Amino acid sequence: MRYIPHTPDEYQAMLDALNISSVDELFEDIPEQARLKRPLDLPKALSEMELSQHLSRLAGENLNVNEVPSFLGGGYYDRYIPAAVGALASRGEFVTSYTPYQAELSQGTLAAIFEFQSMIQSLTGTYAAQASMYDGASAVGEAALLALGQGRGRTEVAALKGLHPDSLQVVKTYVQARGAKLVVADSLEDLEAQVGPQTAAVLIQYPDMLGQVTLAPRAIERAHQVGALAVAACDPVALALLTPPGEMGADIVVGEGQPLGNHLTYGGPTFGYFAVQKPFVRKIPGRLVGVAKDVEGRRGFVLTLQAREQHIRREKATSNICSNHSLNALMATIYMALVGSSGLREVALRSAQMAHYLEERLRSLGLERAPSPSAPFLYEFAIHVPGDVDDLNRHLLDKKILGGFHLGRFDQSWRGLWQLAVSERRTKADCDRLVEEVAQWMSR
Amino acid sequence: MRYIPHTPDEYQAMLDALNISSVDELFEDIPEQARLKRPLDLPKALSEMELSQHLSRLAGENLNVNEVPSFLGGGYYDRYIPAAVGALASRGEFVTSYTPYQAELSQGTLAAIFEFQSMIQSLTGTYAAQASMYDGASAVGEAALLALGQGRGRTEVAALKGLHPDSLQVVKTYVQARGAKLVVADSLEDLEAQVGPQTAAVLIQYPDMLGQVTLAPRAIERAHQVGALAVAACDPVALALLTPPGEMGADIVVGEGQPLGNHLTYGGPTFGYFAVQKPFVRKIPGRLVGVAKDVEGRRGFVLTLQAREQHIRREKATSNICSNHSLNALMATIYMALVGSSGLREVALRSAQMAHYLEERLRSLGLERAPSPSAPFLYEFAIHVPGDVDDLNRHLLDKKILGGFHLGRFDQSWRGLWQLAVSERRTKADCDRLVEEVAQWMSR
Amino acid sequence: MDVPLIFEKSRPGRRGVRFEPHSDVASFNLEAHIPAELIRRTPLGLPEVAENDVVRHYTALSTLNYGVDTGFYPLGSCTMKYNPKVNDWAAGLPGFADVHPLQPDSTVQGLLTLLKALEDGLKEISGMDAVSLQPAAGAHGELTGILMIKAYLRDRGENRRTILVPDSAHGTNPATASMAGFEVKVVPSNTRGGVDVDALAQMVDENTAGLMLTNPNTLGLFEEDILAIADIVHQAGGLLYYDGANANAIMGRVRPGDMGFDVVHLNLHKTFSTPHGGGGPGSGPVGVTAKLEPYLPYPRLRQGSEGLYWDYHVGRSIGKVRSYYGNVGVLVRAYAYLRSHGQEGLKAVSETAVLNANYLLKQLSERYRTPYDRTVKHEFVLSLTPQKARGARALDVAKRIIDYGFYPPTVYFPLVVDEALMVEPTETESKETLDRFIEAMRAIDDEIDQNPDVVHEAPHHTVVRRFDEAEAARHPVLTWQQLKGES
Amino acid sequence: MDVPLIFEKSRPGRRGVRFEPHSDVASFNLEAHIPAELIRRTPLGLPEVAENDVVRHYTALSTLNYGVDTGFYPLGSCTMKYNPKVNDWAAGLPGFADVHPLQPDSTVQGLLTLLKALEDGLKEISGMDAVSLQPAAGAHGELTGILMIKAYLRDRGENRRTILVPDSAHGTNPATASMAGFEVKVVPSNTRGGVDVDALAQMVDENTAGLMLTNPNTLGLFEEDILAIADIVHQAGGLLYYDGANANAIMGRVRPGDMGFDVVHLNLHKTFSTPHGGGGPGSGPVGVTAKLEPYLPYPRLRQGSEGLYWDYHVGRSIGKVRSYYGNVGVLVRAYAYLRSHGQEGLKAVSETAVLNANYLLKQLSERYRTPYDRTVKHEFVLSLTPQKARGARALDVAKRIIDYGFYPPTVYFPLVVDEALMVEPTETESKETLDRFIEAMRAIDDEIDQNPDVVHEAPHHTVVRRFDEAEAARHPVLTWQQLKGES
Repeated sequence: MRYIPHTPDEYQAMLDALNISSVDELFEDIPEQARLKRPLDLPKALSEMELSQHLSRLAGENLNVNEVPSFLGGGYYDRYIPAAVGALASRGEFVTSYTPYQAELSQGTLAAIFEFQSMIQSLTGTYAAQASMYDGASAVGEAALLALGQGRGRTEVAALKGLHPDSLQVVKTYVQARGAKLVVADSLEDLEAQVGPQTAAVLIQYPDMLGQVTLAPRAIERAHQVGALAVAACDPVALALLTPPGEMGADIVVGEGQPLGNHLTYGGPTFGYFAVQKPFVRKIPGRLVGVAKDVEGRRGFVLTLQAREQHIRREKATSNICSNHSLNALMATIYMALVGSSGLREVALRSAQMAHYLEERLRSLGLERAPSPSAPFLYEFAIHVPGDVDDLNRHLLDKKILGGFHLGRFDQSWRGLWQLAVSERRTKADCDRLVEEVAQWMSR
Repeated sequence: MRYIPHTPDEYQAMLDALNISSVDELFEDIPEQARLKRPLDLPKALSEMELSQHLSRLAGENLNVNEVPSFLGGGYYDRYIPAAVGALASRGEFVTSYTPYQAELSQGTLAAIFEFQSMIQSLTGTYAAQASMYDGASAVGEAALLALGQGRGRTEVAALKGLHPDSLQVVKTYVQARGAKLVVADSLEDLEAQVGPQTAAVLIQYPDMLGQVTLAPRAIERAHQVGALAVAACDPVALALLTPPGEMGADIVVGEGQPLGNHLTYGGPTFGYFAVQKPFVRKIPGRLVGVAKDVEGRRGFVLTLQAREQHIRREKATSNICSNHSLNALMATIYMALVGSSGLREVALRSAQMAHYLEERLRSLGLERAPSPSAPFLYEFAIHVPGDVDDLNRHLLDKKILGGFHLGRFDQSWRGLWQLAVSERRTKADCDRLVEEVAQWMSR
Repeated sequence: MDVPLIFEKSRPGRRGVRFEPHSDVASFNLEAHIPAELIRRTPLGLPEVAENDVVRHYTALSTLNYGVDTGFYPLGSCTMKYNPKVNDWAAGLPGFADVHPLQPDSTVQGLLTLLKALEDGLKEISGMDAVSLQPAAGAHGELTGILMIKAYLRDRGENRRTILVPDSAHGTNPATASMAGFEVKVVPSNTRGGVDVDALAQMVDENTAGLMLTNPNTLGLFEEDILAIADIVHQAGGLLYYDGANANAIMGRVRPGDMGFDVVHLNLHKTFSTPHGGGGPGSGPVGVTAKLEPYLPYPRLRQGSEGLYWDYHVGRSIGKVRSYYGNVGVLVRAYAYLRSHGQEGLKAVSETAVLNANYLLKQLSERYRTPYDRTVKHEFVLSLTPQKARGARALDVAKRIIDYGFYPPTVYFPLVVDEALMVEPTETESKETLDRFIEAMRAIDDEIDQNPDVVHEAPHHTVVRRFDEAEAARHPVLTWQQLKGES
Repeated sequence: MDVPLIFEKSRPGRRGVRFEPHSDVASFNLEAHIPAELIRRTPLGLPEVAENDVVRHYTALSTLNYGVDTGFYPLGSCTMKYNPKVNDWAAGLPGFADVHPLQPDSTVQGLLTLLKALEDGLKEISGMDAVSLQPAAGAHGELTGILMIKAYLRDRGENRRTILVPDSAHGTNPATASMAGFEVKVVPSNTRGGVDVDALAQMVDENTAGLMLTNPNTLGLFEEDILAIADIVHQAGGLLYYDGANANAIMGRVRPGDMGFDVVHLNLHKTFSTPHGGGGPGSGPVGVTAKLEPYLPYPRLRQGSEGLYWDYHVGRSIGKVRSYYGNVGVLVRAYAYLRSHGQEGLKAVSETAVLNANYLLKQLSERYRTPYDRTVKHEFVLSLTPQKARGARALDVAKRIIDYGFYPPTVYFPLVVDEALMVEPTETESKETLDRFIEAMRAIDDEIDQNPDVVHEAPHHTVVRRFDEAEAARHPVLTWQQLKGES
C-alpha cells in the first residue's frame, strides 16, 4: 500500500524464501479465538492529494494566531519564530533519527543536546541541565519526585498557588502515585505556615500565573529553612531579564520551553526543561549528554550517566522517561543561537514595553491589576474585570480578537480575573483595538 | 546590519590591516561627480518579524488556488505537488549552490540534472535534453533560433496559431533580433500554404491553446517536406498519454515545465525544457550534463560540451543563457521520481476524466466546444460563450470560483472563447458548482 | 576534527536576529519596574553569532546524524519506519501549529474533530472502549495506565501492591510500576521465549495489581498463551496492561482488547510513523475498557450541542499527566497516517513488517544463532554468543555494521538473551535493502575470523569513532561552561 | 563508489505517489477519445520507486553538494552571499506561490503592490527612470536591454550594427550582442585594468550602437574613467549598457544612472541575495532612462483607478522576452531583501563587501600576484603565473582549496589575466572565515614546493575526484538510456 515498497514479485519471492504460500502462515501463533476476523472499521484510505485537501480543510476550521491578535499566555506565548529555526530543525537527519544510542552516527543530535543543556544551565543559573522533558508541567512533576526521592521521610510537597494549574494537577498526580501529598498555599504567609519537616519540596512559579515576580526569593529561602528543596518553574524568556532562580539558590529550575522557538501547536509537542544544582546531577531524570574523547582523541558527545535511566536501572531508575522532546529542544537551541543573549533580552523587553503600554491604557479605563495594582510584572498580568469575563471574551472574539484567559476557568478563587499576555508580536494598534473593544463592552 | 557578521572590533581590525581610517577610502576611485551624496530613498529597514508580518499581509491580499477552485490553464496547471518535493528540494545544499563548475563539490546537482535530462528525453521521445531553460516561451524562442542557426538562408519561422500567445510573442522578439520573420498560420491549410524554402522551422503546440491534439503529425510532416525543422511545444503531463513528438519525427521538443511539481508562483520561476534529436545535440542552448569517470574510475557527472556556451565561445555561443532554472528542474525531477510512470499517467487520466465530465455537463447547457465540438481533447478545452466572457468570469469570481480564461484577451479572433482546464485536484463538486453558476449566469 | 559547538563560533557583539523596541509607545525602563535584586546581572551566556553561522553550524551537525532519511535503521523495538513527508507538512499548517491551547473550543473545531476521529480509530485498532490522547510518550502512557489500574483497584477497596513484569520487558515497564508506587515482580520466560505460564500462576496472589505485557514481546515473539495468561491474572483479581511498543506487528490481525487486555498504550511514533526527532517527541495515547473509562485523565473530549468540547469534569479521573491535551502536532501526523492507510492499509503494514522480519531472520539464521526457533512477528533477536566465542562481541558487530552504511540494531536488549542483537526491519524497507543488509552481516561474520581487527576497531569512516564512555561518566562534563573551565 | 542515480533504484511495479481515478464520475477511456495513432505506446521511462527511495536518494545527493549553507563560497563574479531563510519562507506563502498567472488583476493586488514597490526600489538604486521585472536572468536582461537599444536606434532611423565589449567582459555580453544581431568589437584594457579610453575613442564610429560595461569590472576594479567613457560613447551616438553583475559593490555609493548608463540590468540572485539554486533561477530586471522607457517589454505594471493592473498596450515595446511577468518567486525574495535592509543597510552591504575584498586581497598579495596594484571593489583577481612557474596551475590550487573545506574561486576568468583566480568574499563572511581562507592559501602556496603531488592530485576527500572531462565531451553520454546502452 502507501509506503510499502514491495512489488508483487518481491513479495512472492519473500514468501517463497520462507516456504509459505501466504502471510497468514506467519500469524498462526495468534490464538484462533483472539484473531480479528473482520476488517478494521476505519474510513477508506485517502490518496496523498485527498489527504492534503482533507487536512487543509480541518486546519482551516481553526482560528490561528496569525489571523487575529492574541493576548493568551499562561506559559505558552505567540512569539516570533525566525524562519531559520524551521528550515534547520526540519532537516531529515534531525527529524528521522532516534535517541542517540550509537554515538558515532548521532553527533548532530548529541552536540545539539549538549548545546541545549549549556544554554538552559546558563539561563537558569544552575549547574547542569538535561536533554528535555515532555513539557513544563511534567517537568515540575518530576522535580517533585526527585525531591521526594531524597528520602528522609518527607512526604509532602508544597506549592504556591501561582503555579500553573496544569502543573499543579500533574504534580498532584505524580506525588500521589508515590503516596505523597501536595499542599497548595494561597500566599507566602500561608506557605510559611504549611511547610515543615514533612516538606520535601517547595514549588514556585516565577513569574507566576498573575505575573508576579517578587515571591521567589522568600519562597526559596523558606524551603531551605525547613530542609526542603526549592523548585522554581520559569518562563525561560523572562529569565533574560530576571535574576535566575539558580542564583537565588533554587535547587531545581524547570519550565515550559515553548516560548523558545516552538510553535504553540495547541499545547504540544513543546518541551520541558530541567536544570539542577550540582548535588542533584546524578538524580536528574531523562537523558544527559556529556563530553567524551574517541579513540583518536577527538572531542565528541555521548549519552552519559545512564545508570540513572530506566533502560539500565529498570525499577530503580530516577524516572520512567524514555522518549523525550528532543526535536523541540533542538528548535529551542537553534532559536537561542539565532537571537543570542541580546536578542532574547530584546524579545522580553519589547514584550514588556508593549505590555506596560496596554496595562496603562486599561488602567485609564478604570481597570485594576490583580493581586495588587502596584506589583511589578513583565509582559503578563491579570486584570479584575467588572462583569462576566467569558462574555467579554466572546465580545472580543466577535471583533476578531483573542482576548485574555479567564483564570476563573482554572480556579474558582480567580473568578473575574483576566490573564493578559503581550508578546513582541503585538503592536500598538493591536493593543489600542483591544482597549477600545473593552471600553465598548464596558459601556454596553 | 542584517546579515553582516562583523563586530565593531573586527571591522576596525580590518580597516587597520588596510591602513585606512574609513571605508570611504575604498571608494575614492569613484569620480566625485558621479558619487551619490544622499541616502538612497528607500523605506527604513524592517526586522525579520516586521518583514514577515508585512509579507504575510501582502500575500493575504491575493486569492490563491487553495482557497477557490480554479479552471485556469494555458500551460500552467494547479496540480498536486507531493509534500516530499518541497521537503527535498528545499535542502540548503541544493538551494544555495550555484552552477556546478567544480564537479567534485557538485555531484548532487549534476546527478539530478542528468536524471532530469533522462526523464525529459524519455517523455518527449527524443535523443537528449539539456539542463533547463527559463520557461516554455523562451524555450520555443531558443528553438527557433537554433533552427535559424542551421543556416541555408532560411529567414522565416512559421507557427500554428494554437501556440501560446506568450510563446508566439517571445519567438517574435527572438527571431526579429536575428533579422528573421515570424509568420503565424491560422490553420494547417494556411500553414501548408505559407511554408517553403524560406522556412527554418515550423512551431506547433501539442496540445494547443484550444486543447487540440490532432494537428501535430501533419505539421511535422509538412515542416520536413520543406526542409524546415519541426518544433513541438508540449505540456509534459499530456505526453504521459499522447504519442511523444519525438516519435513523430519532431526535431526539437520544448515546453513549459510547471506542471511537473512546480508551484504556479504567478507564472515564475518555473522552467522550460529543451530536447532534441541526435543531429542537434551540439547546437543545444544552455547547460548539458554528461557521464564522466574520475581518476579512480568512479562514475560521476560533469558539465559537458561546454564549447557551445557563452563563457567559452562568447559571441559565437549557441545562446547567451548562463543562469538557468536548475532548482525548478530539480523539483520536476523529484516529482517525476515520486509519481513514476504510472503516477504521471494517473494524473493525466484523472484530469481528463473530470474534464470530460465537465465538458459533458456544459454541453448539456447548450454550450459548444471550439474549434469543433468533436475534436479530441484531454483535460483542457475551449467553449463558445454566448455573451461577455469577462462578465461570466466576474460572476464566477463573486461566487468564489476562478473561471476559465477568456482567450479573446490574448487574440481578438478568439473573442468569446473560454479556455477551461481541469486538473486532478478538481472534484465533481467543483465542476457541478461551476456548471450551476454558468447556468445561473446564462439565465440572468 | 572535534565535533564543533556553536559556542566556539561566538564573537562578542556579533548579532543574529534582532528585535527592535517599539517606536510608537513609551520606552520601557526595566529598573523602574522591577526591584533591583530581581534584575538579572549575569550574562545570559547564549552564543553571539550571525544567522549565517547558525545555518552552517546546524546544517553541518545534521549531516553528522543518521536518520531513516539516510538509510536502513533496523533499531529493534523502535520501529524506525519511513516517516511520510505529507504528515509533517500537515502538522505545520497554521491552523494546527499556530493555535493556542487556551483558545475557546469554538475556535478549534477542526482540530477537535481530528482528535475525536483519531480517538475513535485507536479504539477500533486496539479494541478498547475509550481513549485519552494526553500522554506524551510510551512511558508516559504506561504511567497513566498503571495509575488508572491503581485507582480502579483502590475504588474497589483493594490495596494491591504488586505489578508483574516479564524478564524480557522494556525498562520502562518496571520503572513505571515503581514510579506509580508499586512493587515489581519479574516473571521468568519459558524456553519458547514467552511468559512462563506456570511460574506466572505461582506468582499471582491477592497483592497482584496487574501484569504489564508487550505482545509480541521484545523477542519479537507472539505470546501464544496470551489467553491463559489473561485468565490467570484476571482470576487473581489483577488487570492486564498492554505495552503497545510492538503494535506494528498486529494491526488488523488481532487486537489487545480481544486478547484480554484492560489497558493499552500505543506508541504513535512507532506504529503510526510519526518521526522520532532524535529522541522525541513521541505520543502514547492510552485506551481502556469501559470499566476503566472513568479513570482516564481529564479533560475528556466530548460532543455537545454546539460542537466538540473539553470536559473538565474530574470525577474519578486520575487527574492530569501533562499540560493541556497531548502532543497535538504528533497526533495530527498519526491521524494523517491512519487516514492514508485505512482498514486494508494498516493490515498490510503489519503483514509486511512481519514478512520482512521473518525473511531477514531466515537469511541471517544461516550465520547467526536464533535463541528460539519460531516464527517471529515484526522483529527478532539474535544471540551472538558463537561470535563472541570467536572473538567479536555483539557491540563489535553492531559498530562494524556502521561501516556498511546501516544504523546498527539494538544491542544487549532484551536482557534475557546473551549478546543480543535485536533487529526490526519495518515494512517500509524493500527486499533489496534487506538483501544488502544480509550480505553485510555475512561479510562481517567472515571478517570475525579473517580480519578481526577491522571488526574490533569499527567504525572506521565516521566523523568520530568509539568513545571512552566510562571516562565520560566518571568525570561528566555536561555544559559548555564546564568544558571551558576544563580547558 | 559511483555517484548513484534514481533509475538504479527502479523496480518494475514499485509505486510512489498515486492518484486514483475519480469514483464519482464516469470512468475515462482514452481509446474512446483520442485517435489511436496519438495514444502513447512507448513506456514513459520514469523510475519506479517508493517515496522512501526518493527521499533517501535526494537527501544523499544533496549531501554531495557544497552550498553557501555548507561554507565559504568565494566564487568570483557570482556573489555567493548568505541567502536569508525568511525570504524563502515568504516566497512559499500560498498567496505568492499558489497564484495562477492568468488570474484577474483584482485578485492579486498584494502581489502587484510588491512588484511595484520593487520596481521603484530598483529604479532608485540604479538611478533609472523605469524598470521591467520580466527578464529571467542576467543574460536575459542583457538581451532585453540590447534589443531596446536596437529598437531605439532604429526608431531614430539609425542602423548601427556594432556593440563594443571590453576584453574583460563576461561571456554573456558578446553572446547577447550577437544574439541580438549585432557585430561585437572588443575593446582592450589598459595597464590599470580599465577600459583603454584612447582605444575606445578610436573604435567608436557611426556604426557604434553601444558599449556594454560591468562596473566595477570583472577584475573587481572600478572604471575610473567611466565619465569619459560615457562621453565618448554618447558623443558617437551610442548608448551605454550596464551589466549589473557587480552591483553588490556600489549600492548607495554610486548609481549607474549617475555614471551615464542608459540601460541597466541587475542580477537579483547576486546583489539581492536570492539563492542560486544549483544554477538558477535568477532574475535580471532591466532599468532604463526615460527615453528608452517606451521600449520596455510589455505588459507594464501601472496604477489605475481600481488598483494596479497590467498594461498590455504594446506601443514601441520590443515585445515579450518570456511568458507572463518574470520570476515572481525570486522577486518576492529580492523585495524581502530590499525591505530588510533599507537605505543604510544596502550601503553597508556594499561597503562591507568591498572591505572584505580589500582585506582578503591585502593578505593574499603577500603570496600571490595581483596584476593591478589598486584598491578593488567587491572582488579581485589573482594571477598564478608565479605558482605555475613553480609547478601548480590555477586549477591545481583551486582543487586543493577544496581539501581545506572551501568552494574554489572562479578560475581562468577573466581572460585578460593569465592563470586567473577570481575571489569574491561577499559581505556576509566574517573576518575569521577570511582568515581561515588566508591560512589555507598560504599553506597551499607552501605545498607547491614542499609537497607538490598533494596539490596536483587534489581534491583528496571528495566523493569523486578529478574527472576526465575531455573524454566525457568526446563521447557524450547525456541520458540514462544512453548510459544503459553503453554498459
